[in-house]
Amino acid sequence: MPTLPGVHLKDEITKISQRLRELGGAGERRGRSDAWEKVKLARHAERPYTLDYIEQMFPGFIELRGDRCFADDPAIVAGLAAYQGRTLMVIGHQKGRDLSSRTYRNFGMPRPEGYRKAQRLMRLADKFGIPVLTLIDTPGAYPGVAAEERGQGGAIARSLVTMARLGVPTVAIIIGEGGSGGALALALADRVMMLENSIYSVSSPEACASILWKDAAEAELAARALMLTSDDLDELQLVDAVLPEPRGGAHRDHAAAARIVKEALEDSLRELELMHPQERRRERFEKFRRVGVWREDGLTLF
Amino acid sequence: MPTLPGVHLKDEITKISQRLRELGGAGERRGRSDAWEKVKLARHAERPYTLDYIEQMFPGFIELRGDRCFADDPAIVAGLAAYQGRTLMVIGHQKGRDLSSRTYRNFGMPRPEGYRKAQRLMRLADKFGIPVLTLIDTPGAYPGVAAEERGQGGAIARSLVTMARLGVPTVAIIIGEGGSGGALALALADRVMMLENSIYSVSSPEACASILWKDAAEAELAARALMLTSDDLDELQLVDAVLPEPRGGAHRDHAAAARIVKEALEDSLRELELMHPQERRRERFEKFRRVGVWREDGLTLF
Amino acid sequence: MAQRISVDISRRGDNEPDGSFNCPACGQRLNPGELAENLKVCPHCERHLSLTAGERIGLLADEGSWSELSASLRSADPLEFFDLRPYFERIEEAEYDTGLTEAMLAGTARMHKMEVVLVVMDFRFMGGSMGSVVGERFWRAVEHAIETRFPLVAVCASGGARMQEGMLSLLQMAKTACATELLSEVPVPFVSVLTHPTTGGVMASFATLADVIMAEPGALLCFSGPRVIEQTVKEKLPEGFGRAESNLEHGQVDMIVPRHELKDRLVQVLGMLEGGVACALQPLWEEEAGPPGGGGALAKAFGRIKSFANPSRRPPQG
Amino acid sequence: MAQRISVDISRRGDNEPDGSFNCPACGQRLNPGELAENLKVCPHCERHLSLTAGERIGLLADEGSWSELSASLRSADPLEFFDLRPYFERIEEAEYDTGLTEAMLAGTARMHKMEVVLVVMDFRFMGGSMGSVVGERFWRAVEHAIETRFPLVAVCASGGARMQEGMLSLLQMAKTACATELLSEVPVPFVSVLTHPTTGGVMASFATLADVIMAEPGALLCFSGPRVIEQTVKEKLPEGFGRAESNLEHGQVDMIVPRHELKDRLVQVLGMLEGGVACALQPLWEEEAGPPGGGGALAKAFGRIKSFANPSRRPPQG
Ligand SMILES: [Zn+2]
Ligand SMILES: [Zn+2]
Repeated sequence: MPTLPGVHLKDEITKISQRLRELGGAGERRGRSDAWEKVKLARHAERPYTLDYIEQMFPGFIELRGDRCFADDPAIVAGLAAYQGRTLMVIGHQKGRDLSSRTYRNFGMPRPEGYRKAQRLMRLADKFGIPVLTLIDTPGAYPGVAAEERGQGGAIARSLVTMARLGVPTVAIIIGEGGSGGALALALADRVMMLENSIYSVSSPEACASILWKDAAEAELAARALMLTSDDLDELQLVDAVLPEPRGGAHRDHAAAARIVKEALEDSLRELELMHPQERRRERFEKFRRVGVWREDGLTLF
Repeated sequence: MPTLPGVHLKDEITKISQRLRELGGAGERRGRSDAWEKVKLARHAERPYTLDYIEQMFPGFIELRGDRCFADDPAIVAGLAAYQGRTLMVIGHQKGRDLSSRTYRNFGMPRPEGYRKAQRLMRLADKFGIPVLTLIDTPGAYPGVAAEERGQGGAIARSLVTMARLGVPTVAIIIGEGGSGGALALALADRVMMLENSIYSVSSPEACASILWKDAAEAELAARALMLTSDDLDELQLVDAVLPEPRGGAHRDHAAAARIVKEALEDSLRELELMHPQERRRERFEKFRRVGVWREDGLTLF
Repeated sequence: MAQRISVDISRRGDNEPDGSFNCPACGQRLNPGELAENLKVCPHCERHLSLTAGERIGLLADEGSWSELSASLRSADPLEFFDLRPYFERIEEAEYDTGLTEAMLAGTARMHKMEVVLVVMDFRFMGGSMGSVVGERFWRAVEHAIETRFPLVAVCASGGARMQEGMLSLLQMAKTACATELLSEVPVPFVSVLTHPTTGGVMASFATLADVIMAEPGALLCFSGPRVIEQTVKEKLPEGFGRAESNLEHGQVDMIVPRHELKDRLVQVLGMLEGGVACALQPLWEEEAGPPGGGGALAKAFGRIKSFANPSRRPPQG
Repeated sequence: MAQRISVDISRRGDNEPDGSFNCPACGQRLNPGELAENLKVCPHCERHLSLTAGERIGLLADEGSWSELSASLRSADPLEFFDLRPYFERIEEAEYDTGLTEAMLAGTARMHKMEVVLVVMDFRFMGGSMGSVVGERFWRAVEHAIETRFPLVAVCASGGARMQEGMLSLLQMAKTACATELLSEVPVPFVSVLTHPTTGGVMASFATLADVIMAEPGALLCFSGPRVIEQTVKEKLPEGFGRAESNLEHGQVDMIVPRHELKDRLVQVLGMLEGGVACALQPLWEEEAGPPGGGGALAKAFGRIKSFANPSRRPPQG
């Protein structure tokens, strides 16, 4: 059974808020006090990116490109990987490391064609029974005029249903910045995991601060409030696992980080591959169906 | 049973060439001598276009637009029509009549987004069991740089497989100019019919002449050689039926032309709706599988 | 056709004692009574002013046919979110100001006698933001549509995900997308109506996953809003950026429907998607004796129409 | 890796007695022997000169593994087509010049021991145009691939539909598209290789319907060719219009593969699509004891690999 995100059980009602209050004030909670540190680590310029993991884990990687409609989007890298006697479809956001690669990769911010490439290749993977691994690391979808005109919203939405439909096992790992809808578009998976120092957020702390505090400088405050660290999301039961990083952070040892990701992937596939496609699909729907915390008839359900 | 285009029967071998030779020289054949007249009629500026048929046949037509990717292509009109107690998805090329509408409609020459809109709406029709009617009238796909860059070839190819896959009944009627791949993209249907004065051609006579005769002025000659009239295609058994036009041609009486198209549509649907989706699909594949004339082991098969 | 709405004037402050105020688009003086008569479309410039959820239901639902679903759901505060004010305070204020329980209402209604499941968003409720309750109400609305086979209409107006619920909000995109996929499998027709403004997470989930997408004239429809684009990538916005008209040209919506035609158009489209002519406006099937053939799509369509035209239609058994 | 091809010099006229000629791209003098050594890639400028069907088979198929299918098919002349010369005369000339029976050869072959169905087009045969025989050979190749479960590789080079067969040619687009759809249903992996030039009907049918699309560097790949665009719509063509590199940037092909890497890359991709690591170059599965889990995709993958790695693989029964 997969971990249940935001479990919704009428007969086992626990008040998260109460428990949290017992654990201390908002600022003191486990995971919250160091939120800004985590944001900085998640964005660390030497943190391993998707292509670094690919290099470490999948020597025979063959990149597949293009959405067949408009362009190839270098902000998303995708392709076939030979791995432990099986094939994987690996799809991930790719930030650049130096100035020119950052520009080329658009800082890891996909345009609609990036999501459409991902959808095309997920359908290809599904056709041949190839499990899908997504590596998530983006500030968010690119907020540009032309990207909007080409249907950024619809492209993300269709990524979500494409992932919902897949019969093959899907594993999503947030390796750095899990920024908003641009990240979620690749994360509707059977298993969603976060590296210890990654973040996963409804909005960047800066954007949140400028909207709610009317001051982008309050980003630190926003980072704590948003509950975006791996501990926070583990506590909210919105991820299936948090993967510990090498001492000091993934940027200190790319090879070790890759080994951790690899193990998590293998464990997940070992479980998922024993299930029937319909069973995986059903559990996937159940899992995302249960996401949410609300009150009903005076009770808080989550 | 549908008419078999280019029937391929080993045990009933007929030599088309021989039969044709008996009927007289190439120039004298039925259907060939007036090929150029037909080309002119098919392109007649007052010939009813897709929107004219829609106006006559489907008063409650609701246009649906857009490919959800890049643009809405006005060279292809598509939408839902309420018709005799059922719903139809009507999709057709639309030429313009005056200068501004011709420009707006790009003279009926679709760009990739036109084909993608058609594909989207055919899938929508398939989802709800709605039969598809296509009305074909285009000089061809638009030969422009940007259209090529957005994947004109792939867009047409995917229209073909989309139509091949459909479970719902599909009827294609060539109402004017059936120009090359741009026309075929909407014509992979259970029933393919031509209006008497329409043409359906692998290439425009002008383009053919400039390639083969190195002289576009030889278009008349090319028109005869290409066998592009409804009689020619009937003879080659590449269409299921030829629909007679009102006296003088469809442009003389739009209402009468619409009645003829309507009857043909009804007759086709009456047959097709009695079949199981898989049966329709199987016959559709069989039909297009058999297209071709070749020699094998010294025999001409067709 | 002569649908009316009773305008609920929650706008406070700058309007005159008689309730009149200036059109935000053309500046002309607008009188609430006349405006309600014109469905809150400015008679001078055709600007479609925002409707509240109640007004929208009044516009679309046959009189007395609205019945709310999931009404007892209320937001919780799982993150104990506190920016300048606590989340609960903001919710209470929104409830007080709007008389609503959340940014989305879900229910069943009849539209020209056609039974539908109708969800309606209200931008006044915390910017129409999508949190756990919106997602859960949408999911239950879909479940109800699947059980009853009533088509689903979603009228959207949203600023995006509700930040105060953090990732729980973002994941409502995944949740509502899964819901639309379930609808597709049946299939039950689903039409979305995008009204001013629909942005962010809603645009990137159920709003753009409908079978047919309608937009109100002039509505701003985008994922990243104009301000974000200007601030983040310093791009100059073209005239009409992100508006319904631009979306239509760029292939993102099927049609733009003026408000006074919306109900008729919805019924027509839903009826056609149901497999036959089904709208009360064009009951062509009554002129027909019955299906001429035997089985096939035609008969199926007729079957659908019958159950549909019958006001006593009930959920299919089993 | 050190694949060789035996160049067949059918080019007549402007070359020197020793067979040397100038590179059409950079103008450097090319010696046929050296050129063959370099797989007909200009050593000075990397221009990939066209390969004949025979050379292409020599490049891709393991030595002695090629076995032709549908070899007895020949064009008929159903339209009695006559432009400046009769169609039959053009065919006979093409047969004489190329030593081929049509613009496409179909067959089975092994590539690094992997059994494949291979179809190869030759631009010299009437511009690689697609008529009835090309369509029928493609269809039969697909049928063979479905029967044997061997993956399909299609190396394209075509000017489009063959005008001399009129609508019979155009409809080969529909026929080959249907064929790829049948492949998809099984599914059998299908990779197309687009070489210079691939245009017209082939680009608008099977060539762009492959699971993975590879292109040779510099190849012109488009539906409407540059001349048509210039003449018809008078548009100025951008630098590199329609070339493989432009297609890659515009998302139309998956990758550009230099000729000397083509065979390895094909085997890798086909092997991966078959559900597991399958290329002889990276036999990772030999390091594995066996499937760790029970059923599922992994075991399936292993099953596939086994049948695949086994040179005596036979068509599945039933
Ligand atoms: Zn106004
Ligand atoms: Zn050179």
